Amino acid sequence: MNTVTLTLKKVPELYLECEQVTPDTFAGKTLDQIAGITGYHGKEMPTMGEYFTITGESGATAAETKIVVNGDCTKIKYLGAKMTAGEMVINSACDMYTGAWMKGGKLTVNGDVHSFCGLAMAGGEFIINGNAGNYLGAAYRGDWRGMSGGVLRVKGNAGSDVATFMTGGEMIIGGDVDIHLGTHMEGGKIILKGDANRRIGGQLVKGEIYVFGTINVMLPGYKPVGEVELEVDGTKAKFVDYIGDLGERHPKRKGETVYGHLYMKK
Amino acid sequence: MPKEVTDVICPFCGTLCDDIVITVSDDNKTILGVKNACAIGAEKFNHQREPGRVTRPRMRQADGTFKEVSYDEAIDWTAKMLVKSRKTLMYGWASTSCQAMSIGHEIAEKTGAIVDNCATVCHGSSLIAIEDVGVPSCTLGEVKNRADRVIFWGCNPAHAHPRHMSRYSIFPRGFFTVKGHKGRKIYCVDCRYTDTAKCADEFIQVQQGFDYELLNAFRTAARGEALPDTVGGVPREKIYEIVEDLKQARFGVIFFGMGLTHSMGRNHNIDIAINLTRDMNDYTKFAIMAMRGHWNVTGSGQVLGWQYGFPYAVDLSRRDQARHQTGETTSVDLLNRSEVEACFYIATDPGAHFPVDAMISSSRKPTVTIDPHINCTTEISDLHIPVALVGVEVGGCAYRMDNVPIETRKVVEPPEGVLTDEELLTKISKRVDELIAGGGT
Amino acid sequence: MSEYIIRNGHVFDPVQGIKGDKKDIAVNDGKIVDKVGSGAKVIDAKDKTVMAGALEVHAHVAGPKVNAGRWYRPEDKHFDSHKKPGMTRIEGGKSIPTVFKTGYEYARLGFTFAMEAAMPPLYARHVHEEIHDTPIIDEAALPVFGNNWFILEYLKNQEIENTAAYIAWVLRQTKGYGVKCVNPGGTEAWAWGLNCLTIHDPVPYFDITPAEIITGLIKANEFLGLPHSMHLHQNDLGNPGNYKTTIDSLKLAENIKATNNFGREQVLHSTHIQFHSYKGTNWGDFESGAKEVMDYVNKQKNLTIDTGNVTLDETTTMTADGPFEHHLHGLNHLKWFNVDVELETAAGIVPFIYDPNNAVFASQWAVGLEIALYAKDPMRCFITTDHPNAGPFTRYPRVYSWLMSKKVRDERLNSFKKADKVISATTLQEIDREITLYELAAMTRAGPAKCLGLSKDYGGLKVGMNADIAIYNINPDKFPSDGPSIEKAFANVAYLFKDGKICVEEGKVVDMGHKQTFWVDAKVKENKQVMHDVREKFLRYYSVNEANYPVPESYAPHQHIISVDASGVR
Amino acid sequence: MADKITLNMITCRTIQQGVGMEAGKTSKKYFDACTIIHMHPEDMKNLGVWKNTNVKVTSSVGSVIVKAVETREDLVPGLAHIPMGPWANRIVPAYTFSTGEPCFKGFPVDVEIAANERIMGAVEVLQDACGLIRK
Repeated sequence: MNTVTLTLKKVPELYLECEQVTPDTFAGKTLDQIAGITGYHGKEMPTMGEYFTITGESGATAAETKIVVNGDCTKIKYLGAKMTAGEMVINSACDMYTGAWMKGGKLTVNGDVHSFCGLAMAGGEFIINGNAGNYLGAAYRGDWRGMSGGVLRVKGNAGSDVATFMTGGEMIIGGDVDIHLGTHMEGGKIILKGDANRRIGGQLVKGEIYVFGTINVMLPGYKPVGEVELEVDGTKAKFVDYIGDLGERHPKRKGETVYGHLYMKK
Repeated sequence: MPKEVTDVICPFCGTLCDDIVITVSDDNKTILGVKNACAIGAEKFNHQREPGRVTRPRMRQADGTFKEVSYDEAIDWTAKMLVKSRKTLMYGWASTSCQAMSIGHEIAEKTGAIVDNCATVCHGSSLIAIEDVGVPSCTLGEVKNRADRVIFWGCNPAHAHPRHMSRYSIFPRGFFTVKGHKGRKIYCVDCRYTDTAKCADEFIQVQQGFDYELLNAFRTAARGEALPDTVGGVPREKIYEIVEDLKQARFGVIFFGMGLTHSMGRNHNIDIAINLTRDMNDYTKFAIMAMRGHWNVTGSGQVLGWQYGFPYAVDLSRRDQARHQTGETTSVDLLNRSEVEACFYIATDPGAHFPVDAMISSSRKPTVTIDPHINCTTEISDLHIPVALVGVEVGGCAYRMDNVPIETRKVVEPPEGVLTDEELLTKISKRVDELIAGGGT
Repeated sequence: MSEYIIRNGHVFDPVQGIKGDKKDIAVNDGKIVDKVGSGAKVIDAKDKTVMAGALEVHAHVAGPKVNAGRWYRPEDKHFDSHKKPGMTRIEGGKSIPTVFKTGYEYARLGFTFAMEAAMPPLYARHVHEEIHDTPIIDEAALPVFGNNWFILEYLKNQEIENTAAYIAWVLRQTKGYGVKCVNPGGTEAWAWGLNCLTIHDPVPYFDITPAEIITGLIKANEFLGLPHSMHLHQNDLGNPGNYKTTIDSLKLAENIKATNNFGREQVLHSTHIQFHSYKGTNWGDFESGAKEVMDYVNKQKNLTIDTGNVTLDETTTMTADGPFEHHLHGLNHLKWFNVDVELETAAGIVPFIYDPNNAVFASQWAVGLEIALYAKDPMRCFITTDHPNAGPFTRYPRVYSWLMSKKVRDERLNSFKKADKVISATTLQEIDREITLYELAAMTRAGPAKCLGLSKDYGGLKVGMNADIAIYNINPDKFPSDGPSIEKAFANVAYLFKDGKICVEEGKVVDMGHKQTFWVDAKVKENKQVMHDVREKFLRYYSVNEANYPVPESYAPHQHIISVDASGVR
Repeated sequence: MADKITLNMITCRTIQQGVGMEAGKTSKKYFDACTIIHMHPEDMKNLGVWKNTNVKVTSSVGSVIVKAVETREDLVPGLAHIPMGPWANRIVPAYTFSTGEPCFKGFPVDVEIAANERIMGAVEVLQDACGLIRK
């Protein structure tokens, strides 16, 4: 695997939108060609070369290309968005849409990310070694297809509306979340190591949520049905099994109603 | 001799009453009387000729005072600001005509701006919810003619839409509702015992911020599932009782307002209310409607809808693409994060209605405010351009809260020399073209 | 205005019976003329196909539900919004394009006219605002009448003259073009959460049946002698077994003769008939009823139809058939939008994914093609996708490729995951017919123009007709044999003339043309009863005042008013 | 009695605010309608504030002086209301949860008596926050 290293030269005055910074776009390109790729800065279309020092070499394909981004990326959007293969490491906090619509490969952010990251993620591995903002792994506005595959791991806390309309894949949050986790979920798995605020699993059709900490207010649509011993993300523990959201529709399989499950660690 | 203008449309709230009668002076310059309007509507018409109304643009000086400038100077200054700015917020539009909006959008597309309307701090939550789950709704006449269960949830029409209850929702007698109020059961759900609650047959006091939980309980009860003893302060028995009564409705309707859109969870409160409405359609007929605030905020959403496919917060900053993401391209977020470098306000007053931190951010950027009157925003702007009062001094299309379009009427002449929004925007657009052709950007 | 001479193109014009002959077409001052001077600009159409501008007979392109479909589906254009170089605006939306994209795309496909298929009268201003903003193409809109309280009350007593007078009044108020009827009675029933699934189900309270509404509206339409016939979206759309209701409804037109001065021969246009041609009792034993339906249609000369071809895309369904959308939402659980419109109609919207892996959707695809391929008279069968219901209109080139090439459609048919099921449920595989360019010109130009009562000026290339001309990069002698090439050829005209002006050149929009709004002004005898009823209903039941109901002139700055005079009819 | 009490704040429309707005943002009607805080009598008692006394309301983003009044639109104890306007917005948190909507309803505030403090005008209260008033 070849590595291209981008080092930010100057912090953008507005926000810099870099949808093209992915292994998919960089693959097979020379450093000059990469430097010539444009982003958006408001209505300006600056080249990557204007903002980054670019070194290293890209691979022939996305899968053979690794991108390392250094410097203060807090005002950069869309890093790693839509990547399908290869690897990206961002050694900074970054802004919105990081890893959004990601389909494959591995994306690591060594810092915090803002909202709408991992939006509608379909595959690959996305690791956030910091805190995440709102709408992590959620669906784009209006879409009923949120995160559908892959693994999204947050070391710290995440904001509100995490995993809205999730249909598949796995999300692990090391810290706490704010309101509305897994709203409208229709598949997939969320593991929350810390505490949740309120409205967990509202309007949930299908899927599993594991909570190691506490929930501020449990929704009336959840009902405990027993206790189970489970191994969740490497931890063996006893959980109380709640089914729900009982206010929502649920599919039937072989005549049996399939409920969502909310497992609360005892 | 003074004359009466009938069937006038009130340009205040989303109820868009169209039965106002205005008495106008012989010279078509002064409003002498207003009939049928509510207190707010009447005030709006009467305020048209306030003494000392500004009739020429004003530019803020270094010492903080304002100096009168010509329309041409103001237009030139505005166009230059728009062409220079790499990303501009063009916010407002809720109190102007659809025709004016159209011209504004063209300017935004040419100069790379974000067009956002007052829904952003009002029913934006409702629009997100509708984007997520749709909405079963109806026109207000359907409510008048058919509804026998009416729920006001987190809205207070007695204060915000004063004639709503008499024209459409509580009192009128319609085709299938010959008994008027007597034939309807009115519920009000709120955290306060509002004046609307006082008109209701039943008031359900919900703990502030617990609407989502209560709606979740309603849906759970509707499916016959068990509930905790109380939800949001409402006893379980009450919830079951209400849900059973709603299922007995022939035609039910939920009206909701900012009690839902502004409280914790925002869009999800509406989203789940819509889902309750949808559930009720398995038993009977049910509709739900947002009590839209500004008289033509709905129109702005419509025009943006047919031109770009998004109802508000439309980001045209790239000039070759339209994008929309509430939380990113919404005015308050843009200002909070200083994502824009110039502000253009039209037909609105964010200075009065945005949280202060957003306005502090705004006040540090070049700002133009277009409004008939002096307001909070004009006084922190670099340039205030006065215009004619739409719906009073110039007509134009507006959309009612149920999306019914109504052409507003001109009843009196604007003050001499004052441009309309359409005229002003057309001139700005032309000047922008000249600057771009001259190599602006 | 400039003169043009289009040289050496292969001309297809059913109006004159020209079947691909090399001919020159001269254009002057917006009209097709005999000859032009030597200064005329020459357009080399050698090895190209020349047809009249196409006319869309049924699409949802402007108005409240179309727009709701747009704005409540941001996901439909998040990755599909772009501006092409040149004078055009940003174009957004896949299944429901914005007004700008609608105008440009129709023009690029060779269309010069589109009929908005359902205008709720109360929302007419909205429809016209969108029409106003849609560039290039001419448009008109059909107000809906099938569930209107006035109509239900008049027709309960068979008052055809009052019905006609009320229709005339509405056409004038709304700048409407004709009489649309959607799920007659069923949509009024929907206001109580009910429906009318056969033409004999009584409408709650109003005590009338869909059959009576259909018959009455046909008669009122002919009483007025409108350019277009009654335009019907039948009861029981989209359900297995509905072909019987379809034929029952069509039979209501038997023995009614067209009365008009526009050369129109049909008295009933039955729209998106694909959705109404299903046999079986459920989706398990579902079979195509296209043959049965088309056998009847082929026999009855006073009927026209359009197909409603499923394009196998993710799209957005929208119709004034409110109960149907509720039913659909129950099947796919996607976001449901509904509006009931006081005294008049309703509308529903649900996004829909016609997944080719699903046997039902693939069969619907086949039924749509069967309809067109069974049509004996291409002047009475028009190709539509009921945009955006069966698919977006931008897919017309693909639909043409399936209809014009057996090879292309069989490839599609045989590559379905459930191909066996589709082949056994339909007869498509047995059909060898390939629609010719001449037939296509009838199904998309001459036919729709005649059906809409516009055949005097539109749909053909005869001298004196309007110079709406589409030139395609298609050499009929070397007609492409693979799907993508056929699609490519139809997707972007070499030239589009609209009113004698070049608006599109090699797919690029170069002029916004002179867009017109068509509407019909029908004159009737003064009718005190109807005017009294109007006043009464506005006073008591509408939520707007009568004076605020009409569409002001400014909404249609370029009007093309077609006048009819029924004041002498009795 | 406490020096200050913590309440849950909502900011809403009122008809007086609507009329005031149309009378003009610098009008007395607008000032009178919006420079008030509706409190429950019990909370007023707890704070030891008489009605029509000025109070200082402080949230996470700032403070504003308004006049404490009772309301006919009953509140529950612990809930307070300031009609929407530039005064209310001096204390409304701008955080939107990525929804575009700031926290207009349901945020904690401290209320303390400030009987001798002056209530600013509509323009002044905004200009003051923006640092546009030259002292």
